[in-house]
Amino acid sequence: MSIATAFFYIFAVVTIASAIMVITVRNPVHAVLFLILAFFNAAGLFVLLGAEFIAMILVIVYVGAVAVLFLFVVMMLDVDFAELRAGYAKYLPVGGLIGAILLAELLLVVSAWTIAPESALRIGERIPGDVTNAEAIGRVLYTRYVYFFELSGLVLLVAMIGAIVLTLRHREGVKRQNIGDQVARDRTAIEIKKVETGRGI
Amino acid sequence: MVEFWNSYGFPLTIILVQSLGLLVSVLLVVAYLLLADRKIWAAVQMRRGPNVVGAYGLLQSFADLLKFVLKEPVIPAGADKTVFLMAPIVTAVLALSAWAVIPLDDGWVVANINVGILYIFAISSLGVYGVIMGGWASNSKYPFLGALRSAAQMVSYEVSIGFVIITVLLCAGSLNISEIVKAQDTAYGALGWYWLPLFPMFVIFFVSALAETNRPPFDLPEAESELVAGFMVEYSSTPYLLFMLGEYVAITTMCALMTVLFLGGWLPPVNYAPFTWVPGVIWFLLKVCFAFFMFAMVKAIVPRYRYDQLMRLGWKVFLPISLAMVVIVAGVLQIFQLAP
Amino acid sequence: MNLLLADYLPLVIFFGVAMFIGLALLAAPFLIAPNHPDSEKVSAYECGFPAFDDARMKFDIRFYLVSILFIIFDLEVAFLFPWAISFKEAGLFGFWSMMGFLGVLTIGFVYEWRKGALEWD
Amino acid sequence: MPPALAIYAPIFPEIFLALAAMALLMYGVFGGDRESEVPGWLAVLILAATGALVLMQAPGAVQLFDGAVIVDDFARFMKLLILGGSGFALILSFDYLRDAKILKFEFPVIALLSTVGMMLMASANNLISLYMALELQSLALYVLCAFRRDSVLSAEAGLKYFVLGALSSGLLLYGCSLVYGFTGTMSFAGIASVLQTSGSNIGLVFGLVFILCGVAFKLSAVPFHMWTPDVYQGAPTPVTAFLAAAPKVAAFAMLIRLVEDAFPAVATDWKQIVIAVSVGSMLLGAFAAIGQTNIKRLMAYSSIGHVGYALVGIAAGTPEGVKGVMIYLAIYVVMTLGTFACILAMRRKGGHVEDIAELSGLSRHQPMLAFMLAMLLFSMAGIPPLAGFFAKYFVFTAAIQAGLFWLAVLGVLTSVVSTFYYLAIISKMYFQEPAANFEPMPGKLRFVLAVTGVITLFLFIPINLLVTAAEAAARSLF
Repeated sequence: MSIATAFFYIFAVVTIASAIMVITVRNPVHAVLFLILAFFNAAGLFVLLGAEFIAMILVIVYVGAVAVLFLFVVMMLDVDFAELRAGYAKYLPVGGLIGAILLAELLLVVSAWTIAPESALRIGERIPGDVTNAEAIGRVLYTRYVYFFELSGLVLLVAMIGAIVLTLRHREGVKRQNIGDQVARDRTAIEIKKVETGRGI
Repeated sequence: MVEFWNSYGFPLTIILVQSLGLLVSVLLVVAYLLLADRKIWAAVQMRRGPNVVGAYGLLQSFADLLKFVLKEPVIPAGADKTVFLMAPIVTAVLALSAWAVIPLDDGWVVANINVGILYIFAISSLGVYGVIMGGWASNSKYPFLGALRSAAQMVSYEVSIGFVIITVLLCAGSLNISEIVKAQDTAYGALGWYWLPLFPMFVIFFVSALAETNRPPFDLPEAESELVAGFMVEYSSTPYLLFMLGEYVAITTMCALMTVLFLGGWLPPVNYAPFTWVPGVIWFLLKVCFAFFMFAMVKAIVPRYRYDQLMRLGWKVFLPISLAMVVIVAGVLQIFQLAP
Repeated sequence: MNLLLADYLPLVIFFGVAMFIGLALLAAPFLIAPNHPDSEKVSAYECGFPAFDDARMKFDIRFYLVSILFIIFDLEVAFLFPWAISFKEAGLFGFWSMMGFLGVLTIGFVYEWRKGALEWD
Repeated sequence: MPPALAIYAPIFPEIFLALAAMALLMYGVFGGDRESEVPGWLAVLILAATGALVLMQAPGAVQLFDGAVIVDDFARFMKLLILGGSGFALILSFDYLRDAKILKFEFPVIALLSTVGMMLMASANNLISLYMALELQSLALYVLCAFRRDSVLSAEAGLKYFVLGALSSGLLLYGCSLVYGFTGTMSFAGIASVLQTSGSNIGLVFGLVFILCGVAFKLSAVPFHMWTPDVYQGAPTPVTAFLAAAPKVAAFAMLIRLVEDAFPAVATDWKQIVIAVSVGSMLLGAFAAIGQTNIKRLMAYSSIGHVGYALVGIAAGTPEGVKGVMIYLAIYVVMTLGTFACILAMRRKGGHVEDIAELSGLSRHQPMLAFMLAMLLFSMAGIPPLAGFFAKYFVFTAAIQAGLFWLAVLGVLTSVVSTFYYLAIISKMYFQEPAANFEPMPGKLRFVLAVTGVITLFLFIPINLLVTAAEAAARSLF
């Protein structure tokens, strides 16, 4: 077994184990921390696939940004955990059944899975040998796939507007600092004294 | 067996030795930078600073280390013990692991990965976790407030750091840190490094690095006049030491990053002898020390920001300027066909 | 083992060594330092008072807003990385498509600014 | 570089709409943040202009962006419907928003961006463009549902819609990845040709199932309808109207193109699923609506039922079926908007009311409103010669032609059942003691009600126009 294979199994097992922990631990903060662990291992799996750029972006965006927001939210929640657990027990049979069905289906799929033999040939753009995959992405994302790129810009715009519309509230009666006014103040308002080193005033 | 040794054991041992060597030297450098920080601060305030342990206080940091190790570790009763102890580890280990991709000289790098700069960006964006975890796990008010402040602050300046890195990448054309340094190797020596053509970004990077590492004047997460010691209130002994260590290693990393991105890494400032005789690692070290000196002077000179001013600076000054600079740099490169 | 992974192995080892140093430092005082906790020592610090109420409280929604905006801008930066390094290959078309993208997000940014979402009060 | 840009002419309407939405955002934010109807009316104008741009395009199919987007007669037909639905829903919104003190310029901006997403859904010719357009549309709709953020119900509606919508997007994406894994391509044409040569496979079928599950969520078809009543009830009423009209059209457009262009080779597989979903939706729409007391909830169940009827046309899988669905959707949009104009007119001093009992004796106070509402409800039930009859007629005949006789019969039977609860409302309006009178109906609602009412009543005269247009559009798919 090569080192890469060993790492694959380590990452895969830890990813799945921490994903299970995410939904089973009592404390939501711990759940988010396990989620972060899962992201990390997923990033490791991406590296093993050679997709180092995606791996790093996964860490930067999901761990560095999205999970911070999650943590913010759960840290400050006043949730009655006992009550949540009660619901958990109530829905366990139904949820478990659906989960079991999905798992069975997936097993069925995996066992009967054959990739169409010629499908590998059809993959549109291959990464040229001497180019890192970040650069390879750059070569197509902004030209050939410009439509998706611009569309994601629009999606981000909607997210921005939505976040502000739904969460922004202005407090009344707040006096804000106006830097421009301060800087533009008349020089006579203050007295500037040259203090020599070591003397004091 | 011999074959196994040749194909796996030997390279692994080399890497292990390299890693250990680099880590120990980073820690040693940090120990003296810490001393330098205190000395510079003291000098600005016309004090002597630490001068008792060893000649000129040279062994002060090691005495501190010993003392931390011998102190009683206190874990608050209401704390979430696992997370409480994990927080300092996360801070310190993340800060240290950034060094794996920083080249000290041409080829002197533990892991020469293609996406080195992204790796550093990722690691520095994770720095916020140690603070949040510590603040939350303490189950105490001051740490919690400190953690919140710190998270919002680090996150705000991260964006401008990202844009700054983008402008450098536009000029260098690679995500590999060694390549970025090599791209600055021109006939003009120090004038060809990116600090000059990208001077506004250099300034923004420097200030954002201060904010990102919670250094004064942006040390609001641990503003002692308001929050006692912020997220570190409940920490003692080596958990506290690890936080401090992590903070200083992160500062050193930022200095190293500044060196690599703007100050030409290991390159000599003048491309002629005798400058070219000096080993690159010395130049690298000198530049890091210079950057750190600036960090220390800012700490000594500038008063602390207020929180609203801090957020304003990040979102309303740095973000638009750095965004505009990305466009300008790209435009110039496009118009004059300068892209690498 | 392929070349790309060979670059990452040192990273993992480096991480392991750093972890070892950190854990060793963390464990040291628990082994050698005195350890006599008492109820005062392990209570939360609140300027000498016993803690009034739970330390974890609901907080200003502004903190959420900041982190949501951060996610959006972070994604924007993530889109810029491949563009920056393949600037030449993407050509004029790539340049303008990125300008379009940045334009859309700049409009969002202007909106935020004018709405006062960037003010901290 | 006009010549270079000219190749993008087929999606100029979408580009124009997106740019105009951004311009409107800037107008709103710089023109002072006060409550005003101006941005809303501008948005209506923009939608009309976009519609004109769509109409100006030459017939025929054009593919863009490496085949990610296709603009053909089918897409144009659906886009016009979407634009019309969005525009009239916006006209309905002003008075309600003013009463609820949420008359903000963001509302039309988000609605416009959502419309961009819907139009692109109708043009999606590739799994990624399908997904991204869908996300643009849905994200905007989540925000609109929670737009009245001081109301717990509205926030709950937004959250429910968001959580379930995200789940369905996940299912859809998972299905897409399975399909991509099997076929190695994202484009519809590519998938179709692979299936043509290498036949079906269990992995692909599961991918198809997951995709259809995701789409069924967006369509609110049984068994993925759970969110519909709560969201319809909780969302601000104009948002409900918006939600009930244009997004349904877009989701249908997307579904039709997906199954007809990408999966013709596995038609038996998806037809089974569509039939099952259709039967479930028709039955639930007919029976679950009976006990409802809230008119918005009732509309939710009614829309589930309508989705079921429209799916009958897709199940047929023939050009006639697609034509039927298109006619159905056109008429459905008109009827829904008309009915919501009536619902929005249910307004007293204390604010809007949503209880069906409040309609009692409406015919005494406002005979015209009562008559219109009665006609619209009759039309929904499918009573000839109202528009709703033709809608059902064309789908059911298509089903019979395709050999799905029993499905058509079931459709007729459930229509009869649904007539029951429509009639209950009508009898309340005409034969019960009057409740207190409503406020007079605002002019904008009158306008929408007049337009939709006239179409509903007199569509039988120019019905051939609609049929020819739908036929031509449907032909472009086959």
